[in-house]
Amino acid sequence: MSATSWAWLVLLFPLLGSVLIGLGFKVIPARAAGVLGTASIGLAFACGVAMLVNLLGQEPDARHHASSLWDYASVAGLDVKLGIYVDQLSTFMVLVVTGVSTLIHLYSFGYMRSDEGYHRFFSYLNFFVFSMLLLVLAGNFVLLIVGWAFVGFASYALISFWYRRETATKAGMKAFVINVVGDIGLVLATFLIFRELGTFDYGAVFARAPQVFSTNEWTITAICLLLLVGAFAKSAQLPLHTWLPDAMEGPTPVSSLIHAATMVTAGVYLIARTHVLFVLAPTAADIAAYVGLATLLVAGTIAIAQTDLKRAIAYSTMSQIGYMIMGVSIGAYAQGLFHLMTHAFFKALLFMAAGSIISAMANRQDVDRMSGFWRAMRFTSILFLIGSLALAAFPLTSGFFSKDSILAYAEARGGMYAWMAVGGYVGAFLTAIYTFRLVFRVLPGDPCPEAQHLIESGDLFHGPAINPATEEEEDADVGFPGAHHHIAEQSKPMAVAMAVLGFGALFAGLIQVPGVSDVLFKFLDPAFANSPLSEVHPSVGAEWRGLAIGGLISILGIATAYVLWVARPELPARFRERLRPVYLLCLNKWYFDEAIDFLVVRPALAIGRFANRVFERVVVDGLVIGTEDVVGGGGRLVRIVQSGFVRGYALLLLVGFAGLALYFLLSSS
Amino acid sequence: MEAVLFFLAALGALGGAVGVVALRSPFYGVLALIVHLFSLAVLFLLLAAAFVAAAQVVVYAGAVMVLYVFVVAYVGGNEEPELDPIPGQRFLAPLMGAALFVELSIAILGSSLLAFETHGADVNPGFGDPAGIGKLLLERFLLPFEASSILLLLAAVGAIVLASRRDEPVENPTAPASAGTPGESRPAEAGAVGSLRGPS
Amino acid sequence: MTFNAPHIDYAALSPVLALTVGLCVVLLSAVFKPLERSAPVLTLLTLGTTAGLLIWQWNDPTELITGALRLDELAISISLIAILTAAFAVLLSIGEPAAEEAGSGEYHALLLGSVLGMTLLAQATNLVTFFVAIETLSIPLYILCATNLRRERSLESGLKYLIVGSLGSATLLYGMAFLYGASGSTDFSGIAAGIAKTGVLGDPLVLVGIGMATVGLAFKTSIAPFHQWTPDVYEGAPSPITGFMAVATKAAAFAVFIRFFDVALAPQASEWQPALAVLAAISIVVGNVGALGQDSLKRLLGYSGVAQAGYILGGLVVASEAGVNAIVFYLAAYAFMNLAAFAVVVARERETVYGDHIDGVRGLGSDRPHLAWPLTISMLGLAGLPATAGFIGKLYLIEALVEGDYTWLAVFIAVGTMISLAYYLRVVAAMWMRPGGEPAAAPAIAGASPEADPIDPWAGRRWYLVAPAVLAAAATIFFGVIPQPLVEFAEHAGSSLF
Amino acid sequence: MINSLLWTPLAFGLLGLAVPRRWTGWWATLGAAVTLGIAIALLAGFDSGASGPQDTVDVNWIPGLGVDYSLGLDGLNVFLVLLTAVLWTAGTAFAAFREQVRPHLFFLMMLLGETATLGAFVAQDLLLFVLFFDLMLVPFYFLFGAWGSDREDGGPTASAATLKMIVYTLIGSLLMLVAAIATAIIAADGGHVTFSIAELAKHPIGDGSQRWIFWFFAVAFLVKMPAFLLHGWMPDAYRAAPLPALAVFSGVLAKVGAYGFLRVVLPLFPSATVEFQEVILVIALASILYGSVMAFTQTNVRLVAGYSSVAQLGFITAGIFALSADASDGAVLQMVNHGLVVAPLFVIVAILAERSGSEDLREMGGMAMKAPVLAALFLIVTLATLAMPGSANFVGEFYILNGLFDSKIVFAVVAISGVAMSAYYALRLYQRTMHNRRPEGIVSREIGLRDGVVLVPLVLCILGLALYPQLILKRTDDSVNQAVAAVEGPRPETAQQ
Amino acid sequence: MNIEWYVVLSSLLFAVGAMGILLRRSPIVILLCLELMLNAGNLALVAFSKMVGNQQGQVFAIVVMVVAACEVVVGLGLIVAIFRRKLPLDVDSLRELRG
Repeated sequence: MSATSWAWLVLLFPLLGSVLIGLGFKVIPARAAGVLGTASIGLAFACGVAMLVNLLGQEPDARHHASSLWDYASVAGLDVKLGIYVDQLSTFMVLVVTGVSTLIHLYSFGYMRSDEGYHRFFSYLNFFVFSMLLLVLAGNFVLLIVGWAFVGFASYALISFWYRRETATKAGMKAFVINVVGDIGLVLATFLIFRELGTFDYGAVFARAPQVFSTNEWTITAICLLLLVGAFAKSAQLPLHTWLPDAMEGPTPVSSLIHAATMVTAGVYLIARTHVLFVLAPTAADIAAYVGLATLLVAGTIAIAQTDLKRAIAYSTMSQIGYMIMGVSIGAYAQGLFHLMTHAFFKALLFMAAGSIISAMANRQDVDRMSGFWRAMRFTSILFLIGSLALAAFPLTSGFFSKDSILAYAEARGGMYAWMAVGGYVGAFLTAIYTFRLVFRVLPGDPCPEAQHLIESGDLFHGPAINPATEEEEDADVGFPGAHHHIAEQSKPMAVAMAVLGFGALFAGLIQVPGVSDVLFKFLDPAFANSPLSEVHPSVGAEWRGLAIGGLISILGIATAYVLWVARPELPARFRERLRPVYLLCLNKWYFDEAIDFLVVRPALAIGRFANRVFERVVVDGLVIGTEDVVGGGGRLVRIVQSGFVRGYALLLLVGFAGLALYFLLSSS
Repeated sequence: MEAVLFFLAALGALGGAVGVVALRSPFYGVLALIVHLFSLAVLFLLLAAAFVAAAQVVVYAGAVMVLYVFVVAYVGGNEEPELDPIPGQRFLAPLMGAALFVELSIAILGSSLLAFETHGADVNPGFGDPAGIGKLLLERFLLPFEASSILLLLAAVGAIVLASRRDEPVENPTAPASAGTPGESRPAEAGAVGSLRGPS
Repeated sequence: MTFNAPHIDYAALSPVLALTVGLCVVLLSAVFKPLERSAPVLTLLTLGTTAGLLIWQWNDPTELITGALRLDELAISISLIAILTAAFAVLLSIGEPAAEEAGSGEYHALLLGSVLGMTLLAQATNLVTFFVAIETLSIPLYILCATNLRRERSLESGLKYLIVGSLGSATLLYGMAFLYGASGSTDFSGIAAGIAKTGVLGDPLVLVGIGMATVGLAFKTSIAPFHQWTPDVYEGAPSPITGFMAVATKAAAFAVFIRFFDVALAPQASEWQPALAVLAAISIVVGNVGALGQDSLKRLLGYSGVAQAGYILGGLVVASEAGVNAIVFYLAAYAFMNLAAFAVVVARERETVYGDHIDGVRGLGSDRPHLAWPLTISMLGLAGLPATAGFIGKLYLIEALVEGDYTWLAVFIAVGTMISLAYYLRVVAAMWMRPGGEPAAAPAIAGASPEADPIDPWAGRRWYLVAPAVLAAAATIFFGVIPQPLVEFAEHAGSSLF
Repeated sequence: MINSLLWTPLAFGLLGLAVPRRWTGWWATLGAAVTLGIAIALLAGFDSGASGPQDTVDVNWIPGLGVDYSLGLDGLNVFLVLLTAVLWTAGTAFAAFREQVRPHLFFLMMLLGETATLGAFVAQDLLLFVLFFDLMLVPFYFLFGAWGSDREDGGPTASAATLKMIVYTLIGSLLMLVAAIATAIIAADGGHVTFSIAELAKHPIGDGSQRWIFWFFAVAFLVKMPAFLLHGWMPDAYRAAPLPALAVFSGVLAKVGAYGFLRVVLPLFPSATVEFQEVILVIALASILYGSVMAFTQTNVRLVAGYSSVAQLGFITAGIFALSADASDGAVLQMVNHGLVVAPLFVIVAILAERSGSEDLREMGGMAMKAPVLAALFLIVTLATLAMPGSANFVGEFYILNGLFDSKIVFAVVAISGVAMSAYYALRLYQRTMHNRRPEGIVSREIGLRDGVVLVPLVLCILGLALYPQLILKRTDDSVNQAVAAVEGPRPETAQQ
Repeated sequence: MNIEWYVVLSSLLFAVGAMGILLRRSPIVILLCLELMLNAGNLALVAFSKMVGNQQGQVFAIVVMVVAACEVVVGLGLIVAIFRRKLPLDVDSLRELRG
């Protein structure tokens, strides 16, 4: 079987799972639905592996194939087929997506067990995986847009999964609309591409682009910038990131799968996929890089100030993706994707652990209320620690290698890119600090009441159902947390999933150690061979120097965190006093929400209200009423003249006659 | 000679006409009309229309006017009140009359028809005598002639229908003794209907 | 002295003779009381015979009695319309209080007299005939309007009609005098020849004469601003008579309008066309806006009649064969649509206390569908909605107008039609979209005034009221879907003039 | 064949008068279903390769006036005919499931409406088109007026609102009548007058006449849609209308306007079309933006749908007046899509109103709780409404905007912002009704079988088209090319006459 | 005398009659004024018939007289009927029909 047919299977299974679970929600028992959902993704992963094997069996340069099922919409010069494109890049993405998804499905199998929307959840989740796979396998821009929008919808559906929560539905709406903005960018880019190249097909586009466009001409730059709009919206880069923190309204597995491991990295994939175009538009590429850099720094500062566990992690996600975006747009394609993979592992893990803790906290997410879980939940705490280490790029963890490979490349490319590397290291320092702030808050210390309750009674604390965002009572039938929550300690599937990911988070970096192993890059590089930037290679020495700096910084950061939150807990408060403006800035997420609300939402609604209250009444109805008045007035006049006085009639008759006679006299010769 | 006659007759006709319009009592109006008709007859004679003149005198001044007189006598020559209820009518009416006259005479005097300036075609003495007219009526205009007879018949029937004693309001079964004047009946009806009218 | 009687083609004259004879017979029936009840039957017989004879005469045009009449398809078709209308009026008059008032015999005799006037008018080709005919048409109508002697309004309408009508005919006469003076002839053809002469053409005398003739005819066809008698007389007159007047008078008057202007005054067409166009526009506007606030159905139909006359006049403005076809077609369609409406009005007038008030048809849709449908169809037809003869008629008119380069007038028709929807559909809405039911206050009103006619609770089911309504409505739909027969009918009329 | 398609509904409607009250609805549904069958048969026999109309009927109707009774199917109308048949079947069934007062009249009018609408689509004679175009209003006047609901808030009554609608829409169509006749006569130029669209298209009339005639037609069509500034009749009429009728009305009748542009205006008045392209595009954009803005501030469910249609029709118009084949392809596709979307939307509105006893968004919410199936169906419809990529609606808009992008890039960029807004108002509609807390007195009941059999097929149609929009595009393309041939690209020489 | 004079006179009479209709309110007098107008027409007819030298105008005039007589008869009948109906003989008071 060829790679493409495997790819079709990869697409088929999740879709099948989603549809089956969706349709059979009445007949299929809950457990079976979970099994079905997880199995379908597992199969997809298997097919992905088969695909990889198949590819490895071929020449490195021949490892790309296109295949299409039927004409989707092909008339009048447009040609849109239902086609896929398989190469190293898509294979790699497929593997990451399906792999992580499988584990997270497994985790959800336990975590969501007592939720009333169990079927719905798995149906959505499978649908998401399908969409994500469609996104990465799509063979032309139109299909890419389809997958792009599907994941957007899936994320919407899952964010507002607990749809009785106003906050959840609002967050969902926000995510969706911002994503649509991204879609529009993508669509416009596609239009422009078609206008210039006359095709939507990847192969054709990437083949023709270099001949058609000269470097940095406005069209190609415009195309790339529009693509970036899409990428930023999906990957929560400034200024289109505001939806991501709110997206944490969704169930934790969702946060871990969609808003950490896979979907949000779509932007990275997009830039990598269209690198040919970006190479032609260096300006756009640099802009992307700067935005990535800015995002990673800003997100870092915000993360330090957040007290909501999941949101804090969400901001860390933003900043990590900042690294990847920066990477792929300066040419460190393989490195960026490498980081994408490791990040998928440790961030998913981190969220899982966080979810487990939040369950123990009866759905409260405020880190200031947490402490002492090291004693209460050992397993969870260990994996939380592992995740944090990897995130903080602690030496020899996966994050350590991947992140620094990007920075090393930047350094190697030199010039301003070197300064980007510096920025990256600053970001790394921040990362270490906020990550371990969380760790030091949650794990050590005397158990908080919930943790205490867990230690003593061995089962979970049950508070009233409250909305973590607003701290207010939920109405009972919101579904979650249902009968009771689930933590890794008490649920095999969760534990297994976390363990596997923990392993990945620790050791996945080893497949790509400078001078030692070069598995990943060797596989990926041919896909980027057509980019001049892929020639740039930091020397092994340089890389190790970078690694050393990186390790140092991360340890330094962890130490700082230790000082601030364990050794001298009063310091943060004092800083808060001292640097109040800065603190507020970070606490309020640099006021992005407010800005957007002020610049976009309010005006739109104001216009709407104006149209509704004024324009519709005055102008539109005015047209009607005005006419009515004129005609009605005429009618009244006629009725007044119709006075009932026969002599009046006679008068009018003679007046008419006089008029007529006058006319005829005038027209007479 | 002819001119004198014309002016006298014209004065008479005009005077009669003005009298009809101006005199307050219908009875005098009728008398004024008779004057008018007679003077017209004279004019007809001047225009060599003997038969028409004769008919004028006989039919009009004779039969029709008598009819008028009878009716006036029957209904009584009630004088109409001074005040005109229609705003502006009093001023507009003379204006209209003047306008009509001006326009018509412009048309006439402005006309370039040569025959106007003449006494008209000089005609043989037989012109307009009963024989000629009768011949025309029985040959050329047979149909209008017959038709007008039917018209007369219809008018007579109509007069009978309208003026016959067949129904006095008091004999009207549906109307009780309180056969109110119509003036009060309409508001009642209108009011009733109005009250029944749905909101529309 | 010798006088040789003119040659008379009795075959061609037969319709007129039939009418005359019938008239006399009916009149005699009035004298012998026992026979009086048969007056309607006799009238219908007469009308039937006349119609038959007219159809028999459907052939090449023939001059009659030294150019007094011309029996051609135009005349025949118009006369047929008039006769049809009269027949309907006879049916609607069964049980009509006015007929009892006047005496059935006289009533029907007058009706026939008016029809006679119309047939003559339709054939008239001579000023004298023209004038006599138009009076023969009008005078019986003055009387008939007033025949419901118990109703003040009936009398009022009669008097108003008489006064304004006579004023109109006086003006007409004066205009005729001018034209006679200018052309030296009373025959239409003679006039045409006379005024076509150089020196006469465009002479103020001629033109003002035309102006006065226009006034007289515009009055009869109720063209604004000579329309003011229309609403009052329509409302005041007995409903069957109103129905008869609304259609037949218009038809006959338009027939002579066409003949007089397209034959006698053709040489001056370029002068009178714009004038007539303006008049048409005015009456379209006046009629339509005037009808807006009316609660009396008859009054509403009166104003709508003014507007419709405006539309029809458009066909005359273009002075073309197509225009005449359009007029004849529209008149036929208009006859059906109006008669359906009036039949329903008569029925409701007799069975409710509302008279012809629009409340009288409230909820008709559920109470009396067999009346509601005809009225609905007629309203939609008058509004010119598709699948009714009215639509085709408007189509015909507009096509004629556009061909004659009077597109702006066509636009006026369109705009007028839009306005007209507001009142036509108001009636429809009253029937289908309002709850029906008799008013509680009904007994209080009945007989309270000496004018109220007795109420006949079964009027809504009388065959002689329902049948005409249904037939007319059916015809309206039929000729809206299969117009070709009517179109050919109209085309014959047109071809006979040009 | 095409005759039976056209007259079957009316025939059933008239025969239905004889059917006992209880069965009228079903009889009518049967009629609509039979029509649907015929439509499908026609589509099956449709040869996408052949140029010009197929299974035509051509009879001299009024030779005296040059009016022919000529019908025919081509790529432009075949799917609109199918859409009509589908929606009417659904609408009639939906009505049949519910108790109707005076059912005989109701269903007669429904079916008369179908015949009229089908007539407007299949007419190949300009005047016949106008005739059916006007005739469509009559049944809906009765449906809206007599079965409509008067407003409690003192707004205009049903009959008043309906009157407004009729007068408003007839303004257009009567002027159109004049314009149509003028077209034929000017084209005939003294010769034999014909209204055959194909004939008229062969030799377009002079530019001067084209200008005003174009506007007479344009106004008629824009009012029907309705387009911005001419939509004054829409809010009241939509509030008043009975939902089954409204579903078909908004689903199909609005399209007739857009269809008219393609069928009549572009081929017959090419130079005027080119001349006024920007003006119409501006109106279209205004409709898109204004409709969207209104839609996301409305609280009445019907009006959200109503204004969203204004926006959608704006897209379609823009597509047609991009004057390029691909955009027009998209427009035709989008006509079908929008019909398929908006009709179920109104069905759902009816269902929701039954559950919440109100049509005000502010009084709804949380209805998904016990009604997952309903929620799912609604969700699909919503996504299609907001032209979710992957839905046929997206393909339609994609084609439209792509074509517009090629010809008038600025308009395209502005227009596309409507997409974002549509996302907002569509989702808002869904969330405010199905999600969030449930106010007191709102029952969350699963969709019943009777509504299911109406709704599910429609949703299946949406899904099917989403998978294979090519189905329509392929068959449409040729005819669209002919339609836009005169106006595409450089100003055609026919315009210089 | 020139024909003109007669015709002008007739037009004057016509105008006077018209004015009378506009001014007077007694139906009887209005009838009289109508007579005036018809007679004006007659005068014109006769004058023209003299002018063009054929008698058609005179015949016409005679027919007009008949017609006028008919109108008078009917008009007077109406007046009598109105009188019987005990309504005021004043055209201005007969205005139930209006608007």
